[in-house]
Amino acid sequence: MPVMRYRDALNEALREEMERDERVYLMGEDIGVFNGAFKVTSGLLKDFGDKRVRDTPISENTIVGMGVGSAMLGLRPVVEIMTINFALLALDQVINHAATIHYMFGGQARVPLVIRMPQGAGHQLGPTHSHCFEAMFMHVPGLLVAVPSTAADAKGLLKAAIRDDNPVIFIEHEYLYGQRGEVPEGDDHLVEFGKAAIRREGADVTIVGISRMASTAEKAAKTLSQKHDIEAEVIDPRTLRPLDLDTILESVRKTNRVVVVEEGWPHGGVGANIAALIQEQAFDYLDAPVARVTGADLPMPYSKPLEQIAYPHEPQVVEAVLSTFRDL
Amino acid sequence: MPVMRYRDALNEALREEMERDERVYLMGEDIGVFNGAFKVTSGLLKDFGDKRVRDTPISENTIVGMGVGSAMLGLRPVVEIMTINFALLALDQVINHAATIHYMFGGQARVPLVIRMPQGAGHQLGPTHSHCFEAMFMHVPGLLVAVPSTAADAKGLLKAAIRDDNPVIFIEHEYLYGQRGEVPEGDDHLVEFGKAAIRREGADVTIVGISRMASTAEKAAKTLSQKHDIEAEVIDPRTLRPLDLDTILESVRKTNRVVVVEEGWPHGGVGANIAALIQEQAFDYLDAPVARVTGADLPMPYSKPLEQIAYPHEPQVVEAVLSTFRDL
Amino acid sequence: MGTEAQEMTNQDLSDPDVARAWLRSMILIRRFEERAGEMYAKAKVGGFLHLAIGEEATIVGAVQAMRDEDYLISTYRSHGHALARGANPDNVMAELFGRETGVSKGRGGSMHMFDFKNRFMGGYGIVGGNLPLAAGMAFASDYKGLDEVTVCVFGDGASNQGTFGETLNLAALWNLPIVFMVTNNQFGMGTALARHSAVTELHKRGDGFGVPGVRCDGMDVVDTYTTMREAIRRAREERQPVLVEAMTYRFRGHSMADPEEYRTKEQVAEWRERDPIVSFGRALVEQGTLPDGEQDQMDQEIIKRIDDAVAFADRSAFPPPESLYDHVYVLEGDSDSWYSVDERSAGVHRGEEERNLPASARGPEDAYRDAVTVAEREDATAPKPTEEAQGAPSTAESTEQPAQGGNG
Amino acid sequence: MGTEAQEMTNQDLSDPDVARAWLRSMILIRRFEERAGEMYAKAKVGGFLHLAIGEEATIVGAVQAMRDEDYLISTYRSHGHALARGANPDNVMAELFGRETGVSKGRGGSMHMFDFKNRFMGGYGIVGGNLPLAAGMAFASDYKGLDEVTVCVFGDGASNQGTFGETLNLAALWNLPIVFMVTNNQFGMGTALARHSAVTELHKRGDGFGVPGVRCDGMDVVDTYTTMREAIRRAREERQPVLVEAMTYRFRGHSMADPEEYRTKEQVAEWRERDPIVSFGRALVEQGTLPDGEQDQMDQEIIKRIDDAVAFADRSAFPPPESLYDHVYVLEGDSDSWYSVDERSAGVHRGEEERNLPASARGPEDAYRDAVTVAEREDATAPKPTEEAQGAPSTAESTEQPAQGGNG
Ligand SMILES: Cc1ncc(C[n+]2csc(CCOP(=O)(O)OP(=O)(O)O)c2C)c(N)n1
Ligand SMILES: Cc1ncc(C[n+]2csc(CCOP(=O)(O)OP(=O)(O)O)c2C)c(N)n1
Ligand SMILES: [Mg+2]
Ligand SMILES: [Mg+2]
Repeated sequence: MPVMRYRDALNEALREEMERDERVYLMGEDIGVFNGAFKVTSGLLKDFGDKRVRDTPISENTIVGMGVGSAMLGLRPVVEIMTINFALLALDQVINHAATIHYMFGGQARVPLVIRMPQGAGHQLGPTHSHCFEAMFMHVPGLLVAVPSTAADAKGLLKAAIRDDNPVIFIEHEYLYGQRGEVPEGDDHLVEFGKAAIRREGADVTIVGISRMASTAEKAAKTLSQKHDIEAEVIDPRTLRPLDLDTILESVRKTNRVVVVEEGWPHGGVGANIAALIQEQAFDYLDAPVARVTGADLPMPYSKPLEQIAYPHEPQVVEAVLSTFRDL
Repeated sequence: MPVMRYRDALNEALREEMERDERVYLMGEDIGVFNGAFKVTSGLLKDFGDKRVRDTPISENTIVGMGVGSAMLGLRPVVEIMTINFALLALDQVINHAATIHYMFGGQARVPLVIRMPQGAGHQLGPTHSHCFEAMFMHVPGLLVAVPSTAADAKGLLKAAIRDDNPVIFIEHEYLYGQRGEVPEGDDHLVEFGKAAIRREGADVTIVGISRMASTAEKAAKTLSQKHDIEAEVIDPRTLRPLDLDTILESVRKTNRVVVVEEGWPHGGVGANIAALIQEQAFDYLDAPVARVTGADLPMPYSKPLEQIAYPHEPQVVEAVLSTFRDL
Repeated sequence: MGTEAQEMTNQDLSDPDVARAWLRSMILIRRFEERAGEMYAKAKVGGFLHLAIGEEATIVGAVQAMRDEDYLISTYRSHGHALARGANPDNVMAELFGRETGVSKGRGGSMHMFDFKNRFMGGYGIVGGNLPLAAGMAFASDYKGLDEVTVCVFGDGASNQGTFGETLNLAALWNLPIVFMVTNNQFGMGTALARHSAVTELHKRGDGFGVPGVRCDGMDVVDTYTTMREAIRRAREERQPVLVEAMTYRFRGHSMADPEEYRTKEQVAEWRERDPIVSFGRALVEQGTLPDGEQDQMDQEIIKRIDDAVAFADRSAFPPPESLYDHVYVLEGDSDSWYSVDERSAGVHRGEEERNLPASARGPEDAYRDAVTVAEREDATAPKPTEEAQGAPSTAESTEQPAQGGNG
Repeated sequence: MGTEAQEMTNQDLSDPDVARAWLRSMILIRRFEERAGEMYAKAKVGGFLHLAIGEEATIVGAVQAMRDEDYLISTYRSHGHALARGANPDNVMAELFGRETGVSKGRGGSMHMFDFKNRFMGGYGIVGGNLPLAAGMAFASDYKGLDEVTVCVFGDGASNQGTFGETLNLAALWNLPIVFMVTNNQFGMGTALARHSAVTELHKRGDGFGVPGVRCDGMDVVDTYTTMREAIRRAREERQPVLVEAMTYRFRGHSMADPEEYRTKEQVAEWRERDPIVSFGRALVEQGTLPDGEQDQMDQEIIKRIDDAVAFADRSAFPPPESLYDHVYVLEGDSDSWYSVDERSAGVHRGEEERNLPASARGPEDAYRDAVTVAEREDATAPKPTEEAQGAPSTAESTEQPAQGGNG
């Protein structure tokens, strides 16, 4: 399989879907002439022209709303919000409009809209530019939420998102853009929403990793195997709505221990949600409480050493896994 | 103790704090001449004048931002967002500014701002006007979040919120405005943030009720006692940040069973968060999974009968409590 | 294109059929709104109810200037817009009643009407929220190379929302075929124009964003029509978005529970003198287009038509409980993962399985049955309450209703 | 009040001390920015780094027109604003280095400078986010009956944000003492003015909201000063908010990793011809206000001053790990409930207890120590890299950095 960067896999997905379907167009700040703040849309303006690749003013709420309106009339917009941090300005259009319209009008209108945006800490972007908001979007019925962690999933999920008739929040990760991975060849590589990936099999403990933390979880699993003789099963849910709870539960019924790792804030986070569901549905299988490893519960500091301790790394995941064995 | 409506208790709190402190001013849509969409600010324009009671244009993001800016210079603004549904438009100012500024500038600036707004379903206001967003605000470090469910708490918490030096999200409930309750006399009735109220003592099961659901939980507890011989302890956390987890845990260690009741959406809700924390901290005390009763996971339908089954009522709470006894 | 466009929307008012259609459309809105108010007082209609009484000329003038293939989008005050575009009064009333036969299947209610067939692209509850949607629709027409125009209606209060500047700029920048129509009824709820806008000539607000503005008399259906026709023409032919400010007034409160302390009885009376239906009817008679008396007859017919709509709504069924999760998602594949998680009670399940569950597993539905019983207790076709009662509907004011005094 | 106001901000440029102060302020910004860029190339500075090189006259002209008690608020491109208001270069540089001695204690970084003492009310990372804050500050001054004015600086791109229209309307409606200063450097990132704004004369954008506009030459510190002085006077004395559009240009990329494909080398060269420091210095010599050669000497002094700032920053400590949760909340009472919940690892605890926990209980701090080690590896006062290297800093372009190509 060809190896490519996460960023390039996304670019390929956009390219293929634009070729496949005239109704697909891109809209966002600096996605055209500038080739995208993170270069995901690189070259697309040149190849598809400015009818289909639209640079916009800095007006997040309106460009998302325009995406919704044009989707209602049958287009398939892919809106880029430069980073997830600016999506707060568009939340009214996302929640009260995109997520709601299909239901509110009794199924008459559809909103086949994709909102792409990267998130994540680690580059010293400080308190306003380092958010992870997957929990906030996952909370909202009517939305689909994807959190791809590999190049293959980035491509396959984005293609599936563009073909889906529901509004999709497509959350990329700034750290992952430069990461390489194998991507199946051909333009029919789709990843179905609601199918978790088992990144690694193991019988001793289940680690669920969200977004970038899926790869952190994999690293931790290797260390656990090498140093602690613990075989972890690593699950990447890939989408948070729909959520492949069944795959998670199946694993937990086998391992009886679970750690959820996420980069976002703990109160009301993805980990809390998965923990609640697991203990509801597999209470008798749990040998230890569902453990969480999350980002620190604070605005992200700029200073490098502080930032480094404010989001999870491999050692924290290892430690959390070990803690699930401790009290036996 | 005098009995008054929740709405009037809030009005009294505003009045007293405005009398007490010149720096307190009110700002919001139709809070003055119109006396407030829900009449909470009734009479205040007349009594305090238009310097301190400011009707604003319909510009949610800006009025919240102005609240932040003026708080940074020492005023103590109380901003009313007409209903929580419109707060999405202001989320950037709430999260990237109000919640962040104290931290981001290393403690040099403070944001003693209160944002008041009612939430809730039940009045057929349909998909855009029936939200419960406490989980969304609770997620954000830097904010305090209050969810008063009685007239006394409404008054005491609002007064405490206005005196607090942190930004406070003060979530009222549309249904509760007309409810009456006893309120301690005098202008020194304060309710400390982070102190849960035990609404009813009981040894068999703990029910945690959020916002209006605290009263639904109390009703359920009576039924449980009368019809099922189950004595429930009902806890109203009153504030979700800070969260009085200790009181909840103490109760759970006694009862070994717990149900969390909320009106909002389930994925990433308050119940999920509390469930995750309880099983983390009191795993060995649980005789059954932490159960949740939540609002339906959908945009709120307008049609009365549909709306009625889309948010929790007493029978659902009773049933959930019974389910925690079932598998023994 | 120019001439064709003019042909299609140039209407000759000396033609009695044309005059009749306009008048009928305005009266239909008026009578519908009045009856909706009555049904609200009877608690057949819930939620907020925003009536457009007094603003009929802005609606009919705009709609008559549009082609069938154009799109209209409005606010929470939009029963009239739906009707003027051709929605069936039965289904509009049924929506207010929360029935499955409603234009939005009972899910949307008064604030969220929709009729795709007639290209009425919806009423929206969030002030200023429909401007970006409208620009998106105009963009879609443009993208497809179609000749359609989108007309976006919003209030004076909405022009203070951030979306106003953002959307106007984008529309002008991208030459979108869109007309922004601000229905300046001079109040945003209880806040008078001069208390919410530094510049009260709202049509001047677009200049800085490249959207020229023009004002019309929104109490005069002909002036509104003429102004809108030209604006729509410019949007369609010159790809120049236009801002039309229609000066008007709402004769009733903002929504049903409104003590109207923010304006004087005299001001209301003054504007009622300029009733758009009365003055248009009078003009038609004076011009000899319509015979005296025809308006009354039309009125009677319309009242009967609305009686039928009420009866239709009243006998329509509520959406069944198992349909609760319909239309949250477009579910086409066979994904068996969890889209919605239902935690309404003990016995968690996937929301999208609601329809397939036995009633017992769906959890208790007492609340559903109770609501239906209450709704059926009173026959909506029984004698109507008095006009006074509607001004201060008993449900919201005189009983200890939770949302008492609620407005929005 | 009028005369006093004029006295306090009227500066006589034929006075060599005044001329020297202005020139020094501009050079200080220039040299600071250049050095900041170098430090970024050395990875002493992280995150995004937006330099104001070329825009110094807009900063100094504005600040010189302000009184000490006035407030200034800016964007993520605000090192210069902090310096011009009097912030100590040591602490500004230390902020870039992420040190405890930084103006925001290392928590904010380049985009989030703050200096309350000098009434520099912050740089803000969200485009358009500072306008409402500024209006709130002006409101506070007004509320307290004080004579202060707030100057709010933002970019041409920011004028497309919803907050622009919302805030201008409110400022005019409430007669707030505020000056909106749009630094029109003709690009929002890589998007040229005419590609993001339908009306490119941005000073005309305020008219529709009751805020008159005026344009000045932002490459000319005297013109900027004169225009701002009058705008500030109107805001202070007439309670009339004003929109000032300063025409300028940034000589460097938007932030450090910017290939600048959206503009031509010729355009950049043309504007560099109008360098605000060169032209102001030349004018002073020509007018005989400053002797030839004094500017060079000043420059050397300033370069030395900045060497010191770098040295200061480099020897300052990073915020200690136990301070992680400081300033999330103002904690004054003795509430022992959970404000923040720390789930960074096994062993949950309250965030606000971080300081009191033994290091072992706080969880592993390897990542902290590693970062400090890396930072200390290279001495920032060692010889500087070449100018070329800064244009395309190696950290962002040539290595496989995660945020490669990242911009915002
Ligand atoms: C974003 C938002 N803020 C507040 C409200 C509450 N609200 C509903 S209608 C209204 C007044 C709107 O006035 P205007 O735009 O003039 O329209 P009109 O009601 O006069 O037709 C307000 C404040 C809302 N629905 N949405
Ligand atoms: C709300 C928001 N959207 C997007 C961005 C990313 N971004 C940072 S600076 C910038 C360009 C701003 O241009 P302008 O306002 O002209 O200021 P300049 O950078 O030219 O000084 C953009 C799009 C942001 N920080 N905030
Ligand atoms: Mg109005
Ligand atoms: Mg710019």
